[in-house]
Amino acid sequence: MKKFVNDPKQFVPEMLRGIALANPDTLRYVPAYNLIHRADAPNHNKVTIIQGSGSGHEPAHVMTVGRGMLDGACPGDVFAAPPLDFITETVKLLASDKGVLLLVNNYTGDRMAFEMAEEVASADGLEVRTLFIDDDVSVKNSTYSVGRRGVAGNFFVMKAVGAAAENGADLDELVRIGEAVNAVTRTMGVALTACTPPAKGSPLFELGDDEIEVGVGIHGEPGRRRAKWMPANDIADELLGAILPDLPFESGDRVAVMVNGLGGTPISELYLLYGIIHEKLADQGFTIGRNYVGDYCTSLDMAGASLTLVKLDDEIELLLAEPAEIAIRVF
Amino acid sequence: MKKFVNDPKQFVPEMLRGIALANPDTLRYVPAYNLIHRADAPNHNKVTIIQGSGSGHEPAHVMTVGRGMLDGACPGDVFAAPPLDFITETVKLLASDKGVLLLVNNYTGDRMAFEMAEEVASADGLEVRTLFIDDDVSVKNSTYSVGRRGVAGNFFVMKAVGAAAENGADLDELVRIGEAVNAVTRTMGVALTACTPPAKGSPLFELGDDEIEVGVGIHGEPGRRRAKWMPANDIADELLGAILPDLPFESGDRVAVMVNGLGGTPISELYLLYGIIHEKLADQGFTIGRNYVGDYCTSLDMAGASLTLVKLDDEIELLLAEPAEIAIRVF
Amino acid sequence: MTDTPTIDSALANAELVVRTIAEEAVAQEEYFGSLDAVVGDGDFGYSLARGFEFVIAEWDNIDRTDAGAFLTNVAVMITGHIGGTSGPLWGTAFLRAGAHCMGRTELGAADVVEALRGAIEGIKKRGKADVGDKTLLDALVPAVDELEAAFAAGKDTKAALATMARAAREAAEATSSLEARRGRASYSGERSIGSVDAGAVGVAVLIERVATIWPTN
Amino acid sequence: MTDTPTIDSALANAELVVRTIAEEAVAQEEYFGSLDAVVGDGDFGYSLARGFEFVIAEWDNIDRTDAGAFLTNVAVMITGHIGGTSGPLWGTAFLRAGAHCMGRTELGAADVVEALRGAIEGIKKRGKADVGDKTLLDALVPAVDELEAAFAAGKDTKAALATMARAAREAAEATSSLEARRGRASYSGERSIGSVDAGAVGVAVLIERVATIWPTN
Ligand SMILES: Nc1ncnc2c1ncn2[C@@H]1O[C@H](COP(=O)(O)OP(=O)(O)O)[C@@H](O)[C@H]1O
Ligand SMILES: Nc1ncnc2c1ncn2[C@@H]1O[C@H](COP(=O)(O)OP(=O)(O)O)[C@@H](O)[C@H]1O
Ligand SMILES: [Mg+2]
Ligand SMILES: [Mg+2]
Ligand SMILES: [Mg+2]
Ligand SMILES: [Mg+2]
Repeated sequence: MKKFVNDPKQFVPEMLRGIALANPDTLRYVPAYNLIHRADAPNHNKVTIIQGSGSGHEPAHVMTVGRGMLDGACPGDVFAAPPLDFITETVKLLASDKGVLLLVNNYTGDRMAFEMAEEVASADGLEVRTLFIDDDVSVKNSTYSVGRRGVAGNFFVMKAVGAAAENGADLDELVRIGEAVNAVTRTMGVALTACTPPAKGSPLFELGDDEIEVGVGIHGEPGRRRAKWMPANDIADELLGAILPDLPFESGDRVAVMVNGLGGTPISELYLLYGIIHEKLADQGFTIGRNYVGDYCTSLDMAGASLTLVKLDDEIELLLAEPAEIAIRVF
Repeated sequence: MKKFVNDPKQFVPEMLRGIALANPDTLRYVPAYNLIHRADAPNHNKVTIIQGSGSGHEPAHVMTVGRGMLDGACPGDVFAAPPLDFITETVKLLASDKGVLLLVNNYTGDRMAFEMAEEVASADGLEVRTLFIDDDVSVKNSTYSVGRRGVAGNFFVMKAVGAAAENGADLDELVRIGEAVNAVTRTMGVALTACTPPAKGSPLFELGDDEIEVGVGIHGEPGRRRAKWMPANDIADELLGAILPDLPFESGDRVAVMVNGLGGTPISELYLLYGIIHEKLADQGFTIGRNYVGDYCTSLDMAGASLTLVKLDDEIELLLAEPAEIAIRVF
Repeated sequence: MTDTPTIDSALANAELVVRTIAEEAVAQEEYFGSLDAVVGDGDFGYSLARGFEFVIAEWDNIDRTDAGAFLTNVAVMITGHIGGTSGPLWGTAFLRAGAHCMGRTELGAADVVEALRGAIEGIKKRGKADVGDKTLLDALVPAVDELEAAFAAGKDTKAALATMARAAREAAEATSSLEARRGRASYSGERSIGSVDAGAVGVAVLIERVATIWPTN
Repeated sequence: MTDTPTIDSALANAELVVRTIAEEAVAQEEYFGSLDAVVGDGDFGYSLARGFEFVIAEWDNIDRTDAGAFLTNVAVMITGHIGGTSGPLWGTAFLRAGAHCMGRTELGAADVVEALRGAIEGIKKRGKADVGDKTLLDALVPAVDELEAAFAAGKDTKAALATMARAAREAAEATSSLEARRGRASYSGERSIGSVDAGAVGVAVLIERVATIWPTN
């Protein structure tokens, strides 16, 4: 394994320290709970929004804390939901008078931990609601009763509720908005290589030199099928072929499009893929209202990408267009 | 080779098409000259700033076109300076009444092409100046008379002259500022893996499973030495050990710090590395005025990172803090 | 039930079991991780080891009012320091077992079985899972069944644990033929068939270890 | 100089040489690329192939006023379509050679040598390089020296070209012992010793091809 890492057990804390040191004015770091939060949280004029999940998906979610996005993120170790305590302590520390919204990607471990945390916090008299995100079309709801996975589409839920909270929306309203966004968001990914968790030190799965995994999960979970490598045009067809009929998206729809890198793929390839997808969508009568190209929700160093489509209505589009400021910045 | 690519020969044009399609309001694309330019260029109230270089370093430079940065970028093929015609046509199309500043990383091919272009454009009566950037400390000026390479430090020159041009500075002033920034900017990189050019289809050089290349160039050129993999702390020491004595940077200096990903390294590792470097610099009495963590100047899919330090004075720091808008955006 | 063997000193035995499990979980970190990597995400060993490492580090500070308080305190440490799916599941299991032992200084065989049944119920509820879903329940449930049967057949604790361990191992190996319906492995669908469940094997290894170190007589 | 052989029809010969070089450069794309990958960036073959592909595609539209105009037009195509270091260098070479042939319909041996010397001077100036820097000059200069000597010794064009090709090949192979002082390979410093220069071998291969296809008599 060749990574920038010291002791693999300190991978997450050392990364969090880096984020904190890079953003002294806007962020605070509480090492005891892997917590990164806004320097001005809790803000009692807005609902507090917290995301927890395993680490290894950066910039999600520890780098998406900031004005118009999250108030705090409490990640677990790489690919592991945070321990219960991390969540309950985070909720206690950041709870606002307007309540707390927990954003959780739909995985067994995360569901359990956050359901327990909501119980604990409610018992403490805090107003807490939890929103589960499940945008991954590669896992069929019918077949596996654990339900769909939450992947890069998470960004859109965060952005929309983050903007609405900044504008003063109350907890019920945020839950409504978050559910509405989740309901029109669909994602599927493809892996060109496996990822290597620091503590494991070797690739999580085997992928031949000419193989790709279609429908891969962001923890290296297998997808729909193992396939031979194919040109970007054909990969675009695979992804669109899975996503479009799922909602379904229909010709004439206005959509937001995200081509998300999984960590090891350079942005040049993401834009190449975006260009193909944009043209295919335009050819099928879609209007692209907003686009996103880059790394939003990664799987450590996995080479690959996911495609997310969001069916836009005026409310969602306006919320996505609101300003926001997070650790990830260019200038 | 597993990449998102169709015909490798069309890698650059298809990527440029993606950039253009993703930014219909702000950018224009001229396929005949691999040209990406601001929709509002030429703007005769400001000097036109153009960067040319090989492709494969994205977001540099085709994705850094926009307000406060470049007016246009005309890249060559992967790792190859643009052909003369691309440059001369770009200059003709974008020339403003206030003149044209060409930003060029210091490589033989780029130097020659841009020197020829400046001759041609001057003969056509255009006011053109060329600025060569050479921030890479891994190559010693004394030993190799081709001089130092221009790498990620390029960003700071672009940002500073981009901001100054937006504020109305004339061509002489921009040259002065660009040279001043280049003079206080130092970079060194380290590769964890080799990169794979699409047209070659296999890694550009061999790097053992436990080896790294210290001082690597952004085209996969060898660096100072091949070393065994080492923990992030030791890599930070190597990079600082090469950079600090070179200017030299001195305790008490105020600096901008960039930890730049080379394309295949996830942002989690970059922040981990940033945290280490930040603390080491603080321990040695430096003040960090601005920091940059992410992919700024890549080498295709190479895993690795470079560290850039810029010695700040008030003028440079103010210019870096000016607003700018480019294709690479989060929201 | 005077013919069933009695475990003396509930606290001491709880300590022995927890300490054994904790040390074994730390020792098997890599092995458990490799099991989870086949169709999971490879962190099962890591998660368990980090949690039980903490239990060992805090060993002297654990509440020793009685076996129930001891197990409850361990449960809190586990939920506080194990992430992923295992934190809530294992924490719930220890919490439920602790509840059954609260205020007791001696535990009969029936008490032990009841405490373990409580743990199982907790896991089932928390994980919305049952036997056959290819989880640790597929090792734990048959193991507890066999323990109960062994006690009923008059075996002493050491012998009963040995029977339990054999049952756990056999059942864990048998998960190989199951298709995962819960946890991360379930995303693999049919591809999960052919490899054992990491959690089930983990449970078997830990029970085996307890059976091995249990003092004779 | 009535004793030196005369090449008839300057334009026809220029066409033959350019066409041969162009086709060979396209055919050798991968090989030239692999040479450049050892201590360079692997794109020498790609760059040359793309440029000469364009020359072939536009073949019928090239200015055929005379050999000079023809070579100048090719030079413009090359600088317009070859990127990297090779575009400016090869473009300059063809431009200088073209300048020496402007307005001529026949070229004597001395003219050919002079045109090639012009190309060499252009490359030296453009690349700020000289013999010994481990570049294509290390094959081209000795090759032209030998061509001149062969003409002087009374050899006919076919034989002179064969001599030239042998010299180019030998000199190209000898670049292996040099340390690169120009171009991307120079960053490798001492590590560039032990492998041949891509540009030098490229020049040798192209001259060999011209020597091979040159008609006897
Ligand atoms: N819903 C569930 N109910 C019971 N046990 C489960 C459930 N999901 C997973 N498990 C068990 O947990 C093990 C995986 O644990 P761990 O690796 O910590 O979880 P994660 O999937 O979060 O990485 C599985 O091998 C299985 O035995
Ligand atoms: N300054 C120079 N002068 C003359 N020839 C040079 C110079 N630099 C490089 N070369 C030649 O060009 C070849 C490399 O060409 P190419 O791969 O197109 O360049 P780049 O380094 O831009 O990728 C080298 O093998 C060498 O023969
Ligand atoms: Mg996990
Ligand atoms: Mg090149
Ligand atoms: Mg796991
Ligand atoms: Mg090259």
